[in-house]
Amino acid sequence: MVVKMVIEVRSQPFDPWVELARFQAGSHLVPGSYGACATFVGTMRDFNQGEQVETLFLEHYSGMTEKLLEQQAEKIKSEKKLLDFLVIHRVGQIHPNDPIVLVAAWSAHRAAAFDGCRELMEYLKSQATFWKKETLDTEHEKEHRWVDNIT
Amino acid sequence: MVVKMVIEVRSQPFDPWVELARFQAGSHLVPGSYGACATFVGTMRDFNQGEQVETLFLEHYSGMTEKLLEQQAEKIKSEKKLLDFLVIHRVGQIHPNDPIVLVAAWSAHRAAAFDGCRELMEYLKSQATFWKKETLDTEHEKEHRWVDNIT
Amino acid sequence: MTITVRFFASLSEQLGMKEITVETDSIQTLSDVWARVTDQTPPDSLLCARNHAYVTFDTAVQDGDEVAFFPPVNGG
Amino acid sequence: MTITVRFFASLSEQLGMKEITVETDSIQTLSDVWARVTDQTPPDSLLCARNHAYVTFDTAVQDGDEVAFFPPVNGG
Repeated sequence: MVVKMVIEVRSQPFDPWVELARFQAGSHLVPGSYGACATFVGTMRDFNQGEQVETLFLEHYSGMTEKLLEQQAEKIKSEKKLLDFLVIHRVGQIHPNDPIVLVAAWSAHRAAAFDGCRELMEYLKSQATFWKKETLDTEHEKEHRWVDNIT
Repeated sequence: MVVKMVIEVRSQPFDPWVELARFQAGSHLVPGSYGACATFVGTMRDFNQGEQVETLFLEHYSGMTEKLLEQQAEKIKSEKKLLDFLVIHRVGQIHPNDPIVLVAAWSAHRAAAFDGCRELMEYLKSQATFWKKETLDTEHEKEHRWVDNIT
Repeated sequence: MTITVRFFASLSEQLGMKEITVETDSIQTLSDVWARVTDQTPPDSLLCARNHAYVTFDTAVQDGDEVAFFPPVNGG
Repeated sequence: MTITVRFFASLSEQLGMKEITVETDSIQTLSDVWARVTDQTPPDSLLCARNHAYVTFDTAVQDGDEVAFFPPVNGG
């Protein structure tokens, strides 16, 4: 059986806890084999850089984004002897409190799971080809701005 | 409104993803306030130190365990400006693939969530008053052993 | 004074005791409590607590205290 | 040769282009591609890719390549 990590860019809302339950119940992970799962969920806040944010538009470079994340996940998985990775990232129009990203790493032991999850998340933030445009909730009219820093 | 972290020792099986969904849907976290949630789930493996493990008995010092975890969670929460913590730990008879521990930390930003979750988990492993006794699946008879190292 | 003494995990099995109440005025520290309840030399790795907080063996005890002795922990 | 050139996010808005196809034999590197499609000086923070992999501006292009220019990323 060839087990493949799941790296997915999705334009519809998702519930990270439902996705994790579904993934663990699937054929990916052998019951009893993993002792550790570290996850990170990034959620849209309604404030950024001191301003009230109404919506967020997330653009990505389809094809390149997935390829980069798959390559990096494979690299980290082999370096740290991880058992599996699940990555889901939203694109398109996003509202406050929507989950934006889920990264989960499974391993026999906890250090590898913690390290693997965080490393992939830092890579995603700094390298994966996503861009954010915020619509601000100003008094008079809608203001749009591309986010120009890594938060 | 006084928001209180949840630190719980439980003798019945739990599903970490269901607990996380329930906690987030409750009154603890203000929607839009948190950008980051880092979690760790420790699950019972069916092997340890080279041996097949059939069941695990988890003993704890009721009262002291909860007090230590609450104090440490409060300390980390205030140091790292976390928004909330959820900790659930199983005790009693445990079977392979059962979740043993869930630690989740919410924050506005990801570094605090990652650091807070890991720090509390390391404290739990090294200081919280839990002890594990394994029943090994040997050929002839059941063998019992207290685990004498931190895995 | 009255001290409640508790033992956990492998230590509890080795000593054959889970909980014992000591009534005496001749003890001052947790070391005295240990010596009062067992003849055994304390294991090198022994840990102890007073009223649900980690303490050292030379910590003083008071009437009504709950004292505990246990091996290194390993939850999670 | 034929090169597909793509632009993303704020850069795409500034240049008013999302995708453009360049047909010429007079270009060798990604810098040449940039100069061919716009008069603007490349922003200091400009990033580029060739066939879905990050590359430097002096990387050579070949017939059929997909080349992309974009600002710093910030997903998650």
